[in-house]
Amino acid sequence: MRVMNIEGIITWLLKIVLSPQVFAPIVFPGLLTALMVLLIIIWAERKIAARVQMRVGPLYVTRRLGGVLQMLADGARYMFQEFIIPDSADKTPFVVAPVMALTLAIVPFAFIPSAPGFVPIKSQYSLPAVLALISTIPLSVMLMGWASNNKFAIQGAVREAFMGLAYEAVVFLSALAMGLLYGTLDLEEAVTKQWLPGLLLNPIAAFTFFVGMVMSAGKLPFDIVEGEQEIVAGPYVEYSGIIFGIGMGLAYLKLYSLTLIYSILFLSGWNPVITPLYSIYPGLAGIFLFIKSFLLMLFIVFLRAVYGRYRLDQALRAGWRVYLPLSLIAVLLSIFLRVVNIV
Amino acid sequence: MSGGEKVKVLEETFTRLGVQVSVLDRRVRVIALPESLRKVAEEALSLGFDHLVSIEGIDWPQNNTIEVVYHAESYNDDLRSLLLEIRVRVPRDNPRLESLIDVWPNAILLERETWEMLGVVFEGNPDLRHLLLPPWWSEIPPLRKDYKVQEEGIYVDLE
Amino acid sequence: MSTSSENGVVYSRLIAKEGDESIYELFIGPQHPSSGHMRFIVRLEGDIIVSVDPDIGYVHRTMEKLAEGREVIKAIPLLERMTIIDSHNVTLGLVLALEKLLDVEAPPRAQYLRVLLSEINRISSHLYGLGIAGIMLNHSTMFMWAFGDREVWIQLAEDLTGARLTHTYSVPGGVRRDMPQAFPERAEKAIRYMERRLKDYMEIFLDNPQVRSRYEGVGVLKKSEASRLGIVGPNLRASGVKYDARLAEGYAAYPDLEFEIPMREDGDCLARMQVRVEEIRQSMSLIRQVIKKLPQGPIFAEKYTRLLPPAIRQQVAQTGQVKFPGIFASLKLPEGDAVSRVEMGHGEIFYHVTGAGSTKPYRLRVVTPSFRNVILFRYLMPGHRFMDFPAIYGSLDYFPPEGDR
Amino acid sequence: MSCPFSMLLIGNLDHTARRAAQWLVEKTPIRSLRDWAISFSLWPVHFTTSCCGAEFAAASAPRFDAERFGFLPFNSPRQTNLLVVEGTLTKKMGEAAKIVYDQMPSPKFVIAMGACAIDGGLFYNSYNIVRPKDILPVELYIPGCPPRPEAVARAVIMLQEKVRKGEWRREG
Repeated sequence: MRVMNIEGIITWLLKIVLSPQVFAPIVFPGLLTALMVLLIIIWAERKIAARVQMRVGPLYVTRRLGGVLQMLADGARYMFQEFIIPDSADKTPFVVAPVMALTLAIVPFAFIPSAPGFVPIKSQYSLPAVLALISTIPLSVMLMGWASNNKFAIQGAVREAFMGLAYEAVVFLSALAMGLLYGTLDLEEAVTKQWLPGLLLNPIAAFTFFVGMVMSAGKLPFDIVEGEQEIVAGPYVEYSGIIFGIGMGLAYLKLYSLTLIYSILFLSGWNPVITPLYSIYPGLAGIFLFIKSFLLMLFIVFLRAVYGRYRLDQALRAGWRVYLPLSLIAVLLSIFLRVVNIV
Repeated sequence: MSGGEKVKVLEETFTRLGVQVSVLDRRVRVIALPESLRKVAEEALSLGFDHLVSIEGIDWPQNNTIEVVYHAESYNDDLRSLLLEIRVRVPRDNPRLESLIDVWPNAILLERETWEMLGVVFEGNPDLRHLLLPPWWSEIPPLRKDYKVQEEGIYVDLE
Repeated sequence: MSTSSENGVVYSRLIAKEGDESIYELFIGPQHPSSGHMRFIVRLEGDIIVSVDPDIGYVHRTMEKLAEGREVIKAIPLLERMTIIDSHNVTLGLVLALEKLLDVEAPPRAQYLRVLLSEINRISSHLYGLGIAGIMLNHSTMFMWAFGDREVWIQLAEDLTGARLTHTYSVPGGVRRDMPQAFPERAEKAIRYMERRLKDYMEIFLDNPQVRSRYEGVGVLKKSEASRLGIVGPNLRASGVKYDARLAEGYAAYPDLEFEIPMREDGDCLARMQVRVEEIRQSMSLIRQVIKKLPQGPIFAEKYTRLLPPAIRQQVAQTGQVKFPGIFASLKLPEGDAVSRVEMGHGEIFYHVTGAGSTKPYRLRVVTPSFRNVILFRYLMPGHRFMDFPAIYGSLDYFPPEGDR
Repeated sequence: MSCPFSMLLIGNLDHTARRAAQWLVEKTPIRSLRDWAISFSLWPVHFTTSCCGAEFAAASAPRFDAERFGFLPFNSPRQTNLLVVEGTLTKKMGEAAKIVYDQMPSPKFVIAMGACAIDGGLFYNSYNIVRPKDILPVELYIPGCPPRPEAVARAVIMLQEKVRKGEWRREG
């Protein structure tokens, strides 16, 4: 092996850091932007809701910037707060479950491409892989509810199981409908096949995927899992300290990865690629993918100011009676479009 | 039937029952005995007083009795401005009365409160347990006159 | 054991026997986002509520015992703390009973001012109820809008009486403050603002399809059961019973003001909320009438102003702020008792004051509307789903400090 | 620790880690970050004790918006660090207040709101009243019956300054 001088090591390190396998999941659409999005979205949610409700929302944290660092203050407080493990709780799963949930929410970034040819793990089946990973999160939430051995937490876990049944099939069917339409299960190819945004090609699938996304992220009006008014905080009742911070951030991380998939499948991903930027460094070229999913998250978060909460059986009935047939129709529509080979 | 005749009808029905009846300003007062309480209650129910407003206990230590006052009310238009008041006296040391739950269902909570505050036992009330006071309340019922509360020591009563 | 009476009203259905695994018991405790300061022992079978046992008494501040130990005039600020959001209607009942005992009559201008403050308090109490009902569905916008607009009426009450919530405005013989000069314009501005806002409330809350699906057909209170259980207030009028203490008693200046009683037939949660919004409109029209028809004259009974030295009597007439004569410190209640019923925001409050010749009342009995509505939790909840519990609780507008006295 | 696996995971590692964390947190940069974070994220637990609750709700309503100070009423005691005793504490509610206070994680504060919470207020001679100062370590008292929402906002600001200066009770 030839002797590695300093520049060689630096360039080697730089090559590794900037390679798609590391840069995409860790920096751009991955972990760091996810945490940054977490801070901004929760702050934006409280500010939008406050603006709708004739008040100001978090402000004095950073007076001139309008209280942007509010979530940082909340997160840091959780960091330093005492982490209580109740005696009645089952110790190890009580601690492991939220960490497992967080990893399951972050792992999908390994499959999400952020620019043409810039994808961490190149595989023809990245769409089902991502959806499979996201659908395991309810299992860990159920484990959290079960491990904390508290009546409200068990109610929350049962509700998570019910809700899982309601939206899982809808999300899968509408995503696979798009896969059928594009003839490929690879997210990257799906974007190249979209000469017209998927939203216009198959609007039914877009609608059902959107509602399934709102249900799975537990955002209002399907805020049923941590129904504050019935079961205090659902599966997160017994959690305090940073583990509760993870639990609270989990819903937003799941929403972030789902909005990324939504913008890839339906809003033609990163399409207006900025060619000069692409030639310098492909990783950042997919900035439009991030902008679209960020705006989508802002809209979903705005629903909090408009809606109350549906009852559990209403959500289940809607999931099975309305959105499941709709997603089946979406599959038929995409089969028809495929036959007419519109794509 | 205007208010006036209605009052007269009430008066006759109750006097037939052999209880003392007097009419104040829009209030028909009936002084009943513990035995005739149920009859008066059923009569009032048939007249239209279909729910109770309050069961109140007044402690008269001077003549060693507790007076239980029932106020019944009705929502239909002619009886609306009238209020039926049934007064029953029970001995202070062992106050027992018949529960009127099957006549007036909303008496269930009112009886619990009177039992708790004055110690009047209502036989037949399915769950006579503490309603407002903490369950571990051990002293005598608080609304009795001999349950003393720290008086206002600021200035002497100007009697 | 399950016992039920013959006319269809089941009054105690404690079906669960010990050791019955299918029953899941939840304590919606004193610290719970949807129970306020009281506790419900809810028994569930799957998702269906089997029985609810309201365990009240967490805010039992022994009003009746304290009222027996203090001079009569001190009972007014004491009893006002039962329902601080609707404080004038609470004390008005006591003052009317005391006026019957002391046989003093408030002058007509004071009667009209009492109606004015009662209606302002009724609107702010209904807005408080709407806000709590909104947050029970996690509809935080409704909570914030209702509480924000409630500040408009609290500000109006503050201009009239000087205090945000605890006005102690009525005393036996009249009222303490006269209406300030700029009050009518400000009241007119508040009413116009509120009429516009009520349309927004209907859009975002009562006509919102999501809220409608949570409210329609939930917590239905039949007309017969409502009157049999002695339910009061908007919960009663929403079940089709046309009863209002203001008509039954005809106190203050209500007999010569026109207002109709909003009513609904179906008696579910939506009907209750609609009746409350309707009543806000009625109260606003009442305020307009009072401001238009306010008679001139004194605001305090002649019987007591006579006892004031002439200099102070002159000052009272000019400033419109009443000074109490010395006798108020030791008002002697004559033998006998008096009864009064007043229509509060939550319903009809009942007073029974027994005087025995001393300065302290011998026995002061008060039954508040929330105490009479508590029995609804036992009947209305069984049979519903667990997630209907906060919806029904919010729609009943139950205020625990008033229920526990 | 019954099962050996967790002994491996936690074992005496826990003791040394705890002491190291304690030492680190007490150093000024981390301590000031902690005090800044706690002061701007005072979440009161949803625990209305009595009629001052109306003014407490008005404090977080649009006109006196307390969320400007990061003051967000939250529903479960585990995730909050502030217990506001709003008004009279009856014996039954005193038990509940003690339990809720014990459930809250360690850097926690208690504000007693209203004259009744200071020394019984209007109900000083009632047989069913408990003084919060007898059962809870109270940090701040808000006078008034009921205190105006500005008084609640002022109490939050005073508590924030107290936390930032680090004078709050050091326990746990």
